[in-house]
Amino acid sequence: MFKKILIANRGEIAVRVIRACHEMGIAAVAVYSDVDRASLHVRKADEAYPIGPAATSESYLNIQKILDVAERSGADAIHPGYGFLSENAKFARACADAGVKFIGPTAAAMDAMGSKTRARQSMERAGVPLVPGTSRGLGSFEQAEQVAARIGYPVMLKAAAGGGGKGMRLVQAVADLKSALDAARSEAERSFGDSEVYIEKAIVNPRHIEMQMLADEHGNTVYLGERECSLQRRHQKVVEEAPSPIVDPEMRRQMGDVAVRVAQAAGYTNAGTVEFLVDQQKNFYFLEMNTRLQVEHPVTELVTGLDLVHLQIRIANGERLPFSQEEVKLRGHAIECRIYAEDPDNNYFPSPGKITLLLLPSGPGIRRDSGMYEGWTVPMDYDPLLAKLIGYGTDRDQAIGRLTRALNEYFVGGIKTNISLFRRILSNPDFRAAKIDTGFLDRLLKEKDQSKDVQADTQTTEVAVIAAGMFAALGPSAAGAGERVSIGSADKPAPVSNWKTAAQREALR
Amino acid sequence: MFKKILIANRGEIAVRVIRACHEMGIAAVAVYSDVDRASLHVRKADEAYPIGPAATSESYLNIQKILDVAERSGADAIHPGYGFLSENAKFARACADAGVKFIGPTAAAMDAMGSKTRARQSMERAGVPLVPGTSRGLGSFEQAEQVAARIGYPVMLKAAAGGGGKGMRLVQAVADLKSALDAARSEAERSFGDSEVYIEKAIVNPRHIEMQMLADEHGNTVYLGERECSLQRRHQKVVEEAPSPIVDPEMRRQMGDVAVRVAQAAGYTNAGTVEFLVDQQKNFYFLEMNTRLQVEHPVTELVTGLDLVHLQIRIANGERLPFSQEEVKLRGHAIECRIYAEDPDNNYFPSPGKITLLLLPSGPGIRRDSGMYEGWTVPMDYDPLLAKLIGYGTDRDQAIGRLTRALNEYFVGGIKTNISLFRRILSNPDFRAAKIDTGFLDRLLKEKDQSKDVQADTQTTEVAVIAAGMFAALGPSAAGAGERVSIGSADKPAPVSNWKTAAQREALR
Amino acid sequence: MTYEIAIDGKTYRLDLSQANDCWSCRVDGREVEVDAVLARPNVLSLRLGNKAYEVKCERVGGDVHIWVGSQRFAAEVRDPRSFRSRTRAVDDHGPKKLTAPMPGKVVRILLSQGAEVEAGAGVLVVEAMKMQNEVKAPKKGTIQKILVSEGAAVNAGDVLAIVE
Amino acid sequence: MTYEIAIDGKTYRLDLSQANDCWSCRVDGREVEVDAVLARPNVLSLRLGNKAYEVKCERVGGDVHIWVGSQRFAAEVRDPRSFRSRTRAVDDHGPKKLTAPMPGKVVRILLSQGAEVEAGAGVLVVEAMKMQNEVKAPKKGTIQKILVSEGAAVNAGDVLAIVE
Repeated sequence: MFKKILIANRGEIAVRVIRACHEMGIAAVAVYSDVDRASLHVRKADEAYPIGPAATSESYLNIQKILDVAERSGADAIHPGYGFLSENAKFARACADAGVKFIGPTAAAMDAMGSKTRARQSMERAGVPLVPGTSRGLGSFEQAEQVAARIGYPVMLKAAAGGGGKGMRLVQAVADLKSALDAARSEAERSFGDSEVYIEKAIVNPRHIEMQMLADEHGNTVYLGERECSLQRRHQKVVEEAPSPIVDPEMRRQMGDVAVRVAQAAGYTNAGTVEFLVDQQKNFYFLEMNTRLQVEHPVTELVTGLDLVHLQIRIANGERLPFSQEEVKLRGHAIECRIYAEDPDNNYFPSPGKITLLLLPSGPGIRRDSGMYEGWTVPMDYDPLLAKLIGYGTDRDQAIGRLTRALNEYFVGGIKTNISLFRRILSNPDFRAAKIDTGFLDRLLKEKDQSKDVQADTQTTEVAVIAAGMFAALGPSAAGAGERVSIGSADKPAPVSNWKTAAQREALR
Repeated sequence: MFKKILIANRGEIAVRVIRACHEMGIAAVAVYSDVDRASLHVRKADEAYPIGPAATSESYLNIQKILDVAERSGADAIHPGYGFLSENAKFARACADAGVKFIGPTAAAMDAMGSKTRARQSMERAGVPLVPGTSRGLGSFEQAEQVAARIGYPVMLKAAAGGGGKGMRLVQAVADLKSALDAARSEAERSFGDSEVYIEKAIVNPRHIEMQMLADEHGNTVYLGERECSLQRRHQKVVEEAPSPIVDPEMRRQMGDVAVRVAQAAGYTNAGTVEFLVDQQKNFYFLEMNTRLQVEHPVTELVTGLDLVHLQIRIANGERLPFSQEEVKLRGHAIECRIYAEDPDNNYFPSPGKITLLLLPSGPGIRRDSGMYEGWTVPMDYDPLLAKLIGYGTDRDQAIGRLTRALNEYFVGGIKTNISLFRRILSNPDFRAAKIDTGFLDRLLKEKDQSKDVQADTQTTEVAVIAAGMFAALGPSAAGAGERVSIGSADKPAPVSNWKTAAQREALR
Repeated sequence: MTYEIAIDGKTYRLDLSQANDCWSCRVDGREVEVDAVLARPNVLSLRLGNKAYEVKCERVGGDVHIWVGSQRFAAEVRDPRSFRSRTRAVDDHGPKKLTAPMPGKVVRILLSQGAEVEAGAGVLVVEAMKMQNEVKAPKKGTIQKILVSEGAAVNAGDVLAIVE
Repeated sequence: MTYEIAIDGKTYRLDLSQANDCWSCRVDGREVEVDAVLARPNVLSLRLGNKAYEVKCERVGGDVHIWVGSQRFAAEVRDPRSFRSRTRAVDDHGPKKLTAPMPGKVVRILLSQGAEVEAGAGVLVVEAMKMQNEVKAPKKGTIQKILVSEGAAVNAGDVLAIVE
């Protein structure tokens, strides 16, 4: 087994991988940029190396600096987490050249999946169902016009090198095609340095469902069931769950078999995810393959009882998968909320800053994967993901109940977070009935937040009034805890009172 | 469904039950004694009622006060937790008389199981395997002598009304029998107001394995698999796990069938646990039935995927068990550590006091059920259980790895805890090989703690030295966080430095 | 102690007083039975009658937010005997300030000083956490002043420009 | 700043000094490259070379415990320029104090003032959390003084009796 693993990432996923290392008796090496010195992953690592300024190109995306740290620390493997260098074939190749094991697929498999058009071509050959469209970049506007006419509107234009919604355009009619094509091309060029754009039939109100894969280096490939990821905002997932409420065992087997074909066609090893679009008739179409651990991997871990990071490390270590497809058993239901530093009252724009108070949920069925702590200042330089809160239950209702309870316990003070959004989603009747698609969240956000119209009841407002006065009297430095600060007329006298201090300050005025 | 449940308990189990209520949309009513006003269960409840002074007889054990609160609050059910009134048939009866549902078995079932001798008699009739001995209280010393001679030494004397090791005596030879019998009787009289003592063959180095039961009010009884509870100190469980490493499916089925017979013979409803002693040949003998939720119920929840408190509430509400015996599937392995406020350097004596710093573990496979928070003063008046840390894994090794990792993350400052004991247990080769019995922990504690002999390595000591100086310079009020306090010569200058404050204070001297 | 506390557009008068180590509380003159324990700094466990509440206090800049459970209240606390916390005068006419909606970096300035601007038109772009946020003119007018330059780091609430 | 720090029976001299916002650190005169961030009050994230440590500080009564990861060190910190933290003189002869091993209640006093006592014999019983703890005589001698009465609440470290 590896003796030491370098984690080329930050935030909650770096902490997640460090934990896996420690659980397996492996030393964990952290890297950090200047603004991340106080980050949790540095605190939790066995070794930590500075790798430069906040800008990712000079730190977390800098291949040479990461490999230098690998050499200096004597790490024998690198876990890339997600994002950053995790899907960078050049990095995987550089690791191989440097003699350090990259915990992920081979560079060749990444290459095969990295370009959406090339992936489409090879999937077409492997007999994988694809959304009707071109598997090659569009040559001219005329070609785009012909293909769109053939497959029928609405169509979707997509950047071949794309991701995260960049370089994507939905086109409802031929009149809009030209300008959309130009816009998609220039956005693709700007975002990825590659203007290649292809065309697909747009699926109306699709679900986004993905299949988790594992493949060892001895030719064994299994699927671990699907995740429902239809709740998205700006093409970013917000809530994910496993299993999907609309997938039954037979559909799961069919999607799983296709996903295995996809992985095998790419010569895939380690953990990966095959994404599908599912239309309202439950037809599913291959979308793309993510050649890394997903943010939402915990929901799969909870319903399968497996640890994907442990398995990634074991596979990279050359071990065989310790179970067969038949031994994978799904049980219960899991839902993940991505807690972001975002301001719900300001269009969910990022809200970095100092966390002044942090109350943490725990208890039955609650998993918390977090990169934050009380007193930490969330830097403004990176993705605003603070933590993931995952609820598990015997069934979907219980998972929702537990998650709602835990969200009510969670308090992040000092910065804005999207915790209130999850309360809104989890209490929505359509969500509870599992009537969701990729447009669900945009529609929900366009509606007025009902909860804001509800006038707080008189007693709750009174509590707020009294507490506001008490906090003012206690002052910002109220450091005492667990002591009685005030007592109504009915009870016995309190032995100690923080109010004394307040009263003394008062007397001094 | 119930609208409002009163929780007649405190500490982690009160918080556990409040959470279940909230998950099910039920309001939770807390009760608290004078020293528990600042306790976590009061913070988390929807309503909270003071019930008197610290002494349990005047608060948590006072049936009339609890029922008064039930009436005043309009609670339609009472959850007793474990301990306190949970196995008190008189309380169950008083609840019934007051028209409030007691969430637990009927008073009659409690009575049947409350006396160990009466339970033995009814189990004998039901054909349940018992440790050889008497099923009635011993009349005379002569009778004791005869029975002991028949079943063979060593023998165990036990109080009929007993529990927690009180009124128990191990007798190795006839010469010790008289004094042991007198001592057991007077201890039983003192502890339980009942001097009845019976005799059993003492099983050498037994395992303590118990079977979790659920029975609804419609005659359906199921078992949810066993828990291995052999790790005990002073007859109190310290570490529990599920499943037991020595129980295979066939043995589980046999124990489960016996446990179902036990429960049915007692007309049992709701959650209960049948305890067995298991000898080295894996023969199992009925020990007693605990007519309540156990402290260690979370390990069963993790391996079955069920929520026992939800199910208790549903059963009390008159619902049918929502699954059959065949649908109960065990998966993975779970281990629980009971975190106590105890001083490992002072023979594990209680260590109440103020928690000045609390760092909490989380992440994959970790469940934390806790009644403590930073700033809380642990009262000296109750059981020292602070929290339970439960690790789940695909297999026992992974559960141990995750739990060890989480124990290393857990930090409780200001009071002493037994966290270091769990590190010692989990790293012990015999524990890792699952070679455990009820004498394991006493033997371990008699050994010298190897870890204390290991001289801290030079660098770690140097870190302690430097940190001690830094903390001294920062002073006890060091409130800044996330800021660089010192930089070695190699790195760039730090933008902000708390050391400035220290330097200023320094200059003022 | 007496406070004037404004919440949700309504102002309450709160009297907190002490006698024999017992505190009593009056809201708009009406006596309220209240029992409070400071569980941690900024966290009160409060009982009003027998209802239990976990109340959190968040001070962000000059704002005080009181969270009762998961419900947030923006509170303005005035101590009638002091001038410290008097409400700032609200001025709906004259020059308007454009403030940073979040901490971040000014990545683009779209209009220069003296330019005409429509209400809602973008004036500057602030970036944080890979997200760009256009700061828009609150009214039609002229850019009187740009107070930051491209590349500048700003905090939430910093004044970036003035339109009049 | 210079400190004398005693850990595990050994005393170290620690120099911490500042230059240009950079701090340097010398242990017994040897320069050590160290980088520290106060993550929270009483929690340091410390790098020594490239090794990373989470260090916690616990102050219980007069004692300072430093936890490096899960390893605990009892530290005594002396500031040579002040008299504040001088070690208390250790006196192995003469009267010995019996102190409470934990906060609790004195439930029984087993011996009265003036009684003879053997080393290890129980003198008082302190109870907390349903557990009773016998406080034993540290040496053979006479009970010079009992400082508490039955029923008294005591804190850990409180002197309960003196044997001489």
